[in-house]
Amino acid sequence: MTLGQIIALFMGSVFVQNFIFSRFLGLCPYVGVSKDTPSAMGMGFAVVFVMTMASAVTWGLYRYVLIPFDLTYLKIVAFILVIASFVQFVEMFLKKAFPALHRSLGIYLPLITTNCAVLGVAFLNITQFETESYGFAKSTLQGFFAGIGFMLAMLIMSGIREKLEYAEIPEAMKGLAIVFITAGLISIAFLGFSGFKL
Amino acid sequence: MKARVTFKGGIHPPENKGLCGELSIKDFPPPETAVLPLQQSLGSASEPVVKKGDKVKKGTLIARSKGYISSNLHSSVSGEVIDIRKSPHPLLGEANAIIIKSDNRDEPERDYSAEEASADSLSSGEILELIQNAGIVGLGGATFPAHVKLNPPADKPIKTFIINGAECEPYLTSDHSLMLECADRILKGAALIKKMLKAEKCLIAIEENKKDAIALFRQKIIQLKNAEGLQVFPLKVKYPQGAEKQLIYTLTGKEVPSGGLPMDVSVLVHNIGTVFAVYEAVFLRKPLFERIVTVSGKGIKNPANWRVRIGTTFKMLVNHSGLADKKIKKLIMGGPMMGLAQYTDEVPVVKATSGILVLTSDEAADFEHLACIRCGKCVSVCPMGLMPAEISKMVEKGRIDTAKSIGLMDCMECGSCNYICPSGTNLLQYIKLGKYEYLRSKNVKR
Amino acid sequence: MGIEVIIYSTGVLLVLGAGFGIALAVSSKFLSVEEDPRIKKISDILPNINCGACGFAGCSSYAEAIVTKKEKVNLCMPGGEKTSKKIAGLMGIAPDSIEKKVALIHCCGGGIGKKKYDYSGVKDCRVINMVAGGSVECDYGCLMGYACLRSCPVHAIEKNENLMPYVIRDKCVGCGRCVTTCPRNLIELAEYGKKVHILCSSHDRGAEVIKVCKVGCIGCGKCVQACPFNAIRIENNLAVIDYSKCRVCGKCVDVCPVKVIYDWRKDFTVPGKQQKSGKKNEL
Amino acid sequence: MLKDKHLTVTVSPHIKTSLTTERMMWIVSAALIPAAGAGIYFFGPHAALVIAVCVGASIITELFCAVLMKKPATIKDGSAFLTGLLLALCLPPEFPLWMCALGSFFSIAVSKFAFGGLGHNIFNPALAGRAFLMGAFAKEMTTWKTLQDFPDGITAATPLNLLKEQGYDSLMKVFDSHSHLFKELFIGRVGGSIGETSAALLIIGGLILIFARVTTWHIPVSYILTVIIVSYFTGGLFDIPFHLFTGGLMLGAFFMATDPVTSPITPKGQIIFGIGCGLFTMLIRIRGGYPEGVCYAILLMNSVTPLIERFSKTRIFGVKR
Amino acid sequence: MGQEETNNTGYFKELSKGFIRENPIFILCLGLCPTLAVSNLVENAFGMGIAFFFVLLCSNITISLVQKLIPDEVRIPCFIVIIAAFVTVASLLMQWLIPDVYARMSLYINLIVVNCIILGRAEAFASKNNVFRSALDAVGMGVGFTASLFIISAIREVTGFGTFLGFRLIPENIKPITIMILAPGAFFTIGFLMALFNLIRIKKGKVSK
Repeated sequence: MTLGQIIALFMGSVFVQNFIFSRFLGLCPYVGVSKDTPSAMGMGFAVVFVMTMASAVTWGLYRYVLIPFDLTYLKIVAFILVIASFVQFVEMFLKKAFPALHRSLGIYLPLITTNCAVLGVAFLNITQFETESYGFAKSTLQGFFAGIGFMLAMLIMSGIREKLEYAEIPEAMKGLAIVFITAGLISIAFLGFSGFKL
Repeated sequence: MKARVTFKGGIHPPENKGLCGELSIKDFPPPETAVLPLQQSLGSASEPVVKKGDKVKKGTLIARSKGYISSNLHSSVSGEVIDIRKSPHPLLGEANAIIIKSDNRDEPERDYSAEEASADSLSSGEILELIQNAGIVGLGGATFPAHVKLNPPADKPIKTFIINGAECEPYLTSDHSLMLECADRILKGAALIKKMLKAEKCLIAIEENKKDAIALFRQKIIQLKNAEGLQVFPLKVKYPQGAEKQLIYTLTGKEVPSGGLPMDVSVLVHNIGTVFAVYEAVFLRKPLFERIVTVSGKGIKNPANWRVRIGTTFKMLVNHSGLADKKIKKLIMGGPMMGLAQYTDEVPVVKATSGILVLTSDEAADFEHLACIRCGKCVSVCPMGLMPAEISKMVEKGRIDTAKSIGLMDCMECGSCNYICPSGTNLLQYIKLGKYEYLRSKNVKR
Repeated sequence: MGIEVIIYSTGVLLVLGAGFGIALAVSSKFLSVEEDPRIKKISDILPNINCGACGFAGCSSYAEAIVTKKEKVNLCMPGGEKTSKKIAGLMGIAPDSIEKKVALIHCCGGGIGKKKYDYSGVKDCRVINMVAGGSVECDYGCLMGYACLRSCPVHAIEKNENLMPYVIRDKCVGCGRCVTTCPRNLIELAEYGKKVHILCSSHDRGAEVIKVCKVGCIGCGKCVQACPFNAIRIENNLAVIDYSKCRVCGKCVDVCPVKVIYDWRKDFTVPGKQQKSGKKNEL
Repeated sequence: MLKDKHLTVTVSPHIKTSLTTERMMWIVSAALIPAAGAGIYFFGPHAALVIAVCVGASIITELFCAVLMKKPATIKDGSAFLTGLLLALCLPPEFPLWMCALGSFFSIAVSKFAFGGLGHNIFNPALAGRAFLMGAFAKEMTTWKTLQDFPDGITAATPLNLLKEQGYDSLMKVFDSHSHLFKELFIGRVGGSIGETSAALLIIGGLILIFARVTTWHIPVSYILTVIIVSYFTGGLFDIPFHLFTGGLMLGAFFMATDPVTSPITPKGQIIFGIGCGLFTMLIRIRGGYPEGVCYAILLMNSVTPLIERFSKTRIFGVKR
Repeated sequence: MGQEETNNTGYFKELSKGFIRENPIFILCLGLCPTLAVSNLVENAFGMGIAFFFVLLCSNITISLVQKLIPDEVRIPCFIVIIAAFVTVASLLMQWLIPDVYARMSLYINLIVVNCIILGRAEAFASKNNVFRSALDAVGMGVGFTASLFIISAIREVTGFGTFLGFRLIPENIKPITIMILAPGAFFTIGFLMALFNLIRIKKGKVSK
């Protein structure tokens, strides 16, 4: 892969087709864990890691198991299994190595299992690269960049939400309503990236 | 480390120093009844040594210091102690005070006009004792007992002694007039303190808007025989130029560490009035019972600088100066930036009173409080490099610990942020509230 | 679709499942962390309003302290007896009983007492108290800056028609935040059952009190005489009820000449209500 | 006698500056008047209508929201007026009026009052309104008006549009020479939004803001410098004045990015903010799907303002780094 | 969650709670990803709703049937496998029945497998209750979800395209607000609908006080 392609992939996954603001993937943890910046950062790193690894693992699974045996219709079951086990592993690792982080992420770590962003990137890899070559590097990078985009969105939102704690938001708007309005406004700003010539 | 042009931040409020006109000091007649609050300095209140019915003279010790940080108190009139009771206090609202009825003879305890010849040969200890006996406190407004400040621990030697003649508060001209009138004596006091501290340098810092005082001091220093290390330092006109930490930074380039004292960077700062009081205490053996007070503001008909006895009520001064025919809003002790608003004119002049201002409603306008628009002006004017808007917001929401972590306790309450805020937010009030809550929570935890 | 598809798919899934299962089992051996499941259960029981009345940073840290440090189970004021019983049951120990406590504001005159000066600035009594010793003539009176009202996590303090703050007794959870907030220390936690209270904190002499406030204790001592249980004493010009002796008979209420003794059973939900003050004087 | 007077007691300080929020808002509005006037002069009466409708709709929405939220109506602080004016200035001169009103409504109600009103909004209301209209009515937002007294054969496109869609040659065909192009750009006799065209007047307005101490130099200077540097490295010397004077850059740098509410509070943060705006503007202009990137760049930086603030705290006096 | 108390409540309550009281989208705030992604057209929303309904119902029933057999430690992976199987079935069915709708949103159909609502109901309800109650719960939740999806998509389609299920509602000469069918429109719609729900709740709370 050339550097240009990598940059194009980066821009595409992080800005143009941001998982949160244009694909609506992984919204549950997004609204759940973005209350303060440190845990948003932790969750972001976890997602980046899981997404990258999930992309790599599912690539292998799809390319060398499901396609040869003509079992592509089993992809949902197979992928979710792989990812679930993988997240379980990450969770155990965090609990052991960074207990403080694990505590602050709390109930949201298991949510990575059911984070549609992780499964979504695996499916996207298949569909996006179906026509071209379904390469290992490309899909892994896509997973990695998509994770970065997710983390960026989390960080932006956490910063804003920390600030909103001091704002006089109308009673009815409090809670998730204002989070969604904010997300809408950020996604308007991200519209600026649409139509990028890469 | 070198001297700087100025410190970061600061504001330029309208000076209004010209209100006072010529800068001569007039003597204010001794009051009929002197109200002398026992609490005149930081720390604990002094203990009365007279009782009801005792006869006292001008300069008689009437209350002795109690504890390490405390100061003596002397009668400012001759007459009879008629009561020791709670009465209005300009700083505390209400506090115990010794009330002395004057017999109109104004008899001094001893003759305070002749200079003691032996003053030059006194030892440091003797000088300190004289200062302590005279009940001298920091006259800039902080009222820290001078003998404590002039006696730094042995491991913190003082290299630079700074005399603060900045008088950056608008309206006030009491230090200015004192400098013009008593330059010789101030220099004598300065030389004495410098010798006592074994300081290498003694810098007299004066704001550039007092050109006559700068010229006068320069001229006097040239005339002086042993003027080694004595130097006049003109300062940029800016508030709060007279704040201790900012002054030290401007003059020496050193930053007093957060939570530290000037002696941590081998510097000692004293107000010009304090230096003069030290001169009087050591050379004239005169205790501190009078001081220069600016009576000004647009609500005053004839603003002037008065030499006033401690214990004179504000009412007498204000009535004597006459009230202008305007809508009067506030009575303030001190300058308009850091002074304290008074609820009654029955309060007496205390050692901390550098000025009495009567402000009209167009000078002291409060305006409608709007939401903070995060313009960042408070950040750029804060001389301590804080973010006042953020701190006050956090205090408002009860996050005292977060506020502490971004510098709540470093604030020196100069009020620059409050002055500059276009939204009319009372930033300083929230910061004060935060400090109060923080100290309180610390006490609770203990 | 033939039989081989089913065999393939089952086989693939089995292999995958078994592979990951083994990997997980192995790693869980290496990465296992012991954690007491009771901590989570206890923090589920606790009310999770994080008021801090228990003395811990929040409900979850209190839960942790109960399990790891064998902390007492009756420290949660908002949860009350029900919670402490539940936790005790979970921990397998006998619950200590706790008496429900509610906040009580020992002043009913702030709205009626005289003003010392016009205050302008942040409307918070903690700030007002710093300015020339407070804005009301009475040194022991409520400044009506409503810091207590804002500090209450359950919104149990409201303003009455004299603009005095008062506690809604049934809403109050007894966390004690207002107690530490009040700059003049006018609030204390009193047992819910003791329903007669003296609502004044002034230690000034009677004559001075009358000068500044219509509803201030003048220390006349009538209540002391009226009390059949010797539960009231005059302490530094202020009548004080000894709650351990008080039987809530209510005899002191009627004799008080300045009406600072209140009986909550007589529908005095709003202290100062019967004082018809002409104008509302908010700060 | 002082006793008879009503003394007010407050915590110090007792004096305040005369530069209030209200006055700041009106100074900004006044500084925009020349540019708005130029827009009306160049584009005709419909531009004046657009401005009037935007301002009017903004004020009405503000009133409506204030009543709905039971807050005191804050019309006289000028923020609603300013938002309306700014929004109008970045709309095309022939823009349908009902869409103007809708955009104003969005600006005030959604991007300002939903967050609690003045001082609490995260995004610049005027820009959020513009971006909303851009997303909603892309066609109308890019229909530009032909200037009456313009050299013949002019299309109705802005110079940036021309460059993006038809390339450098056609741009040069319209304006014979660089110097002619720059002159027209500077004076403002080119197609574009109402208030964006006249770079000269906008610079004058911006300087007024800085000298009146309504805003500081940090954001405009760092923004413009970044644009200069990036355009030099991507296009050479010719590109510098072109990128500076086309589109909404001057309006954005002096009036939009400096919006105090949505930009960082610390000087260091403001410089980072300006640099970010410059980078995103150039990125979108050169590579993006839209010819103009100022609006989106500022909105993007608005969204990361809290993060910038988090990492650009001031140094406390006496505390060593 | 207080599920131990549900045994005493009536069946109708079980069914109706998903409509408003525990509306999965507006109150529980679950399963937002597909809600936002496919709600630009009412047609898509219906497709999604039906697929979702099918999977939820089947998996709830299956899980409540086999709950006794599954050891506690591995229940989540088991649930996921069960759900994944039904999602596969649904996706294959849709591919066969309505291929054009499926083509537009195949990704989100596949992602039903990780939808928080389904897993949440499996975990919180179906694994603790009997088959009938679980089915009722699934029907309630499914209807609630589909109805919410329908409301959102109706708002977005009418404002964004000017049509409803393909029929033109708003005359051609009034330009539709295109942004409503883009990503920001989805966020705004759900944000304001949540605010509306909050408002109703606040109003109700005030009345009862």
